[in-house]
Amino acid sequence: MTVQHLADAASLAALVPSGARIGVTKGEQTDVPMAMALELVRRGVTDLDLVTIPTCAFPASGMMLDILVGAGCVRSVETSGVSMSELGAAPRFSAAVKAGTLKVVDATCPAVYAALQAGAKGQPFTALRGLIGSDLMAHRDDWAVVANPFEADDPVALLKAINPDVTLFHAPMADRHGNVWIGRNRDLLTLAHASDMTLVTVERIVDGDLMEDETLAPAVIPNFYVTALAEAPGACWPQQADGTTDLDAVRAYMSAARTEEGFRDWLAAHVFARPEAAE
Amino acid sequence: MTVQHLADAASLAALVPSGARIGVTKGEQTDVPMAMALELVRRGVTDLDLVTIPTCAFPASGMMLDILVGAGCVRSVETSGVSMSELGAAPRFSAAVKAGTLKVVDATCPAVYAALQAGAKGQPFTALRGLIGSDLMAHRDDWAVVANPFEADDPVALLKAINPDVTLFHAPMADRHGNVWIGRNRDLLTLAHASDMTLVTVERIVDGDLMEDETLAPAVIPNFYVTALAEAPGACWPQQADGTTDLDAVRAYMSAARTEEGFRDWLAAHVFARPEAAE
Amino acid sequence: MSAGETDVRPEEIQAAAIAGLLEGARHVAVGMVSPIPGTGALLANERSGGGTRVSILGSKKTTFWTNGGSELFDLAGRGRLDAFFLSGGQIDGGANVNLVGVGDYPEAKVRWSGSFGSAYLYFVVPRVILFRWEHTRRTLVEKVDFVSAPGTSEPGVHRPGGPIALITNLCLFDFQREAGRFRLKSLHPGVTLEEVRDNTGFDFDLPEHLAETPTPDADTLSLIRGPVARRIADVYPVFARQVFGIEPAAA
Amino acid sequence: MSAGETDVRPEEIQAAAIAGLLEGARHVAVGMVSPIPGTGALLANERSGGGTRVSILGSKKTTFWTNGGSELFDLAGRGRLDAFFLSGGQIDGGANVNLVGVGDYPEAKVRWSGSFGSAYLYFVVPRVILFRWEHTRRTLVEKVDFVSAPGTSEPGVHRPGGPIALITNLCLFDFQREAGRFRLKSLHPGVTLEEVRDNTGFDFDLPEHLAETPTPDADTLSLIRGPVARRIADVYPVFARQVFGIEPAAA
Repeated sequence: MTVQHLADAASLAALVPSGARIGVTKGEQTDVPMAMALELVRRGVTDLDLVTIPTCAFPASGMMLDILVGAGCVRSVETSGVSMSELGAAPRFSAAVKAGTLKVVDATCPAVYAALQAGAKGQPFTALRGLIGSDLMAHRDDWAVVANPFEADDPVALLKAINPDVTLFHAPMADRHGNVWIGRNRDLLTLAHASDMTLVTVERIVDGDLMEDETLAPAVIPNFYVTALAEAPGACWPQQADGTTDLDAVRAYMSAARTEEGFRDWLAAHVFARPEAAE
Repeated sequence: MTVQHLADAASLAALVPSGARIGVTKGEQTDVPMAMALELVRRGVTDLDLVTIPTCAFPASGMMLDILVGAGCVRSVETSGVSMSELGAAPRFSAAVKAGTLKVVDATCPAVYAALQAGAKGQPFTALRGLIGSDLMAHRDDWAVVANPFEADDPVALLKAINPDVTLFHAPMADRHGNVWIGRNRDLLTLAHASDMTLVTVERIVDGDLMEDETLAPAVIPNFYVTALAEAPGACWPQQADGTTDLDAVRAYMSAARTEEGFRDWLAAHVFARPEAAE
Repeated sequence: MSAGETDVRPEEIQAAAIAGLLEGARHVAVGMVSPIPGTGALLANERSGGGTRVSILGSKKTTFWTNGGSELFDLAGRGRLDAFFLSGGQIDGGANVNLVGVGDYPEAKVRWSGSFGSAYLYFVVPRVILFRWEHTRRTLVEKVDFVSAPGTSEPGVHRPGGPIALITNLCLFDFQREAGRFRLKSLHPGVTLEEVRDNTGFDFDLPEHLAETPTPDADTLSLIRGPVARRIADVYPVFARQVFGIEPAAA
Repeated sequence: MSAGETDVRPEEIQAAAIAGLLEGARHVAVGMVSPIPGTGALLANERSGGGTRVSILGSKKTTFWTNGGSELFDLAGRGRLDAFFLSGGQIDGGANVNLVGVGDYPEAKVRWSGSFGSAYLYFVVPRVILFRWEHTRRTLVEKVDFVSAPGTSEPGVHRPGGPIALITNLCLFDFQREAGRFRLKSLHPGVTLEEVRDNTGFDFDLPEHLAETPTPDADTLSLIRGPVARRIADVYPVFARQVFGIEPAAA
């Protein structure tokens, strides 16, 4: 149960096997695990099943998902939304769906949250209002409608719990004991509870014990849930530590990734040619 | 939706009607709403249905529940445990159960949490492992066993959601906007989400906006969920702001409350005779 | 019509119409990249003296979650969200919304981003306001290719919420829940019924009296162009520059 | 037996037996007011060089929850709690546990505090260790009056967890899950089989070889009386004073 402190994102990503079910958050906060994702691309990992909590529809998260899909790492994506938000559609994702090479398991945000929360509790399924009569429900064999046992004539949807094999994210800080501070980004805690492995890059490692600081402790994922972490400032690029996103970098990616060739060129320049990629 | 800032615990307690379903936490942290509870006794409120989240088995919480039961305010208690912890059994509670004047709805801690979490999400019920074959299950018409629709031969318990009418607690601090800081006492947040009304005494009101402090905000119940609050230092007595409990006060209570007469004397001295009780 | 009102922009008319639909709401949430609904909601907030609380998703300043991304849905499930906005790549005459794509699912001729929270919020939020500025037969169709969220439900399905209106760049429709059909409520200034019919892929009902969508009065306009514009500029700077000609306050 | 071992206290023998049952466990939780299980768990922690994590409920120092009171149950549901301790006002021969009271429920001749987490943890924690120091026919009964948590479950019921042992002031029983019966494993020093039979309200099996519960060796005793005693004193000061004659470190 001891947290492994590893040297870098590559060492963390080395723990992710092909075929793993990977949980990632929506990227509204500064938590996109881009450095680890690019290492998965470098390693040529395949057959990943991505679960987005509940979307990847912010510029950096949409871009990360798009790169993994474009690079052939991904078998399926369970999601309630994929895009680069106001910048537009995710190009390699859209192309893969049209080409029929990517399985999309369409969901709706609260269903992903509810199923993940059930997973975090180790329960088999949970109940959620809504959904009934949607085509989402029609295409999900892990959702079902049952009769509410406490109310007459009240059909309710049940959702099978979500338990990713691995969760990947970036966080503001951790201590040397492996406790990770996440601020208001509570979804990261739920994901860590629900997942078998949790791999974290952090902006910085701080001295002391985060669990002993009464103002910080409430927003800590205790080391018990953290498999391994590495200090890797900027590992959330194109997100930046100040909370903004380098939108020019996202636009440049989107422009390149409009075509398969452009995407390959982008990978060559930004992933395979980067000096730190040398192994 | 605006938080009412009231003068004292009595003004808060005045908002609680007889017959209400009241949620209280287990009192492991410094959150026991004793001052409000004693005001309910003064007012002679009746027919309360208490739901303990998930127990009242710490000295101060057990004492509060015992007083409410002894004073005749309570119709039923849904709980997984009532006691004064290492100090012993709750005397008026035990007497009322033996006399058959109090309905106890026996529960188990994780079932209370799961049902409350479903209530906090506005869902009708949730699923929980365990329970099957216990006599708890046999006596609950708001628990049921159904077949897991995603797994053959897998009976699973469903629990009807818990939504208290009113939640009462004490907290370390609030700001003038009505945001309440709860530290690691996360159950209070779940309770506030699940309840229709949330009434809070706080140790102190601070300047500024707790939601704008990035280190404090993660542990804040936003004012949206707070019906009314009052600055009332010590309103958690016999808990004390430093996190300890005045065990001598609890022992004195327990000793008095061994008999109905002793309990009445205790009430006369500590509740009805207190100068601040004068209205 | 006063001189000042002749240069009222369509966005202002639409925002004012939206504010009208939000009267009395205690809490309104606005999805991301929805500047006109955001303007309408903030106008409702100003008019109500703060009584109508507005949460603009993705904006730290106007949201208050401390329990993760599920909190919006949780409070909606508790009946604590009175109004929400929903758009769609396709919307049909039964108010079914498609956010997934065109074609025979799972194959897609066009793939959109996904259903987001629609399949839940559409059931539990009492006033869901549909908006789709592009009013064409491509967007307002007879039958959607994929139902992200159904406009109506079978009897017995728990559904305190649902659509109340659809607003486009041409007109405002009411949604009649019992009938499961839209009824034209008002035409935006300068728009004809013919134009609406030509550009709508579904059949809809007509009201007894077909009105024009009101042009905001001077008080409303000064609210929109004053405090509302300044607040919207913090969230949607490009929109605020285009419509109101103002820049966000320095951060 | 060395001279030093002759004055070994029963609590030390019981704690050492408990530590033996915890070998290899990654995470052990101890309920409140359970000083001997706490001592055993901390001994397991010391012996494993920290590999066996111990959470003592109600003690800030040894628990790490940041997600409210449900976190213990949630991590147990996820298989992240390997061992837990459970006591009972009554325990019967089928390892059924009664924490509610004596009499025909809901009437009660004696009312205890309640079932706490038993009806769940008993199902999901692989090694549940039952303890009841008072070994009498009043506490160890043929059939409990109320099943807070059943010792065994019907086939098909999801049950990765359950009882593995029962320890009392007289002896240690194994629990045989398939048979649903206890088997005596060892008698504490000085206790006879007769004594156990006389004081047990249920029928139980005998092992091929009836052993004596081992008296801890010198190394174990020095762990118990050294680091374990100092840590237990922070949580159970009265117990530590009585058994080990030590006071908690100044806060």
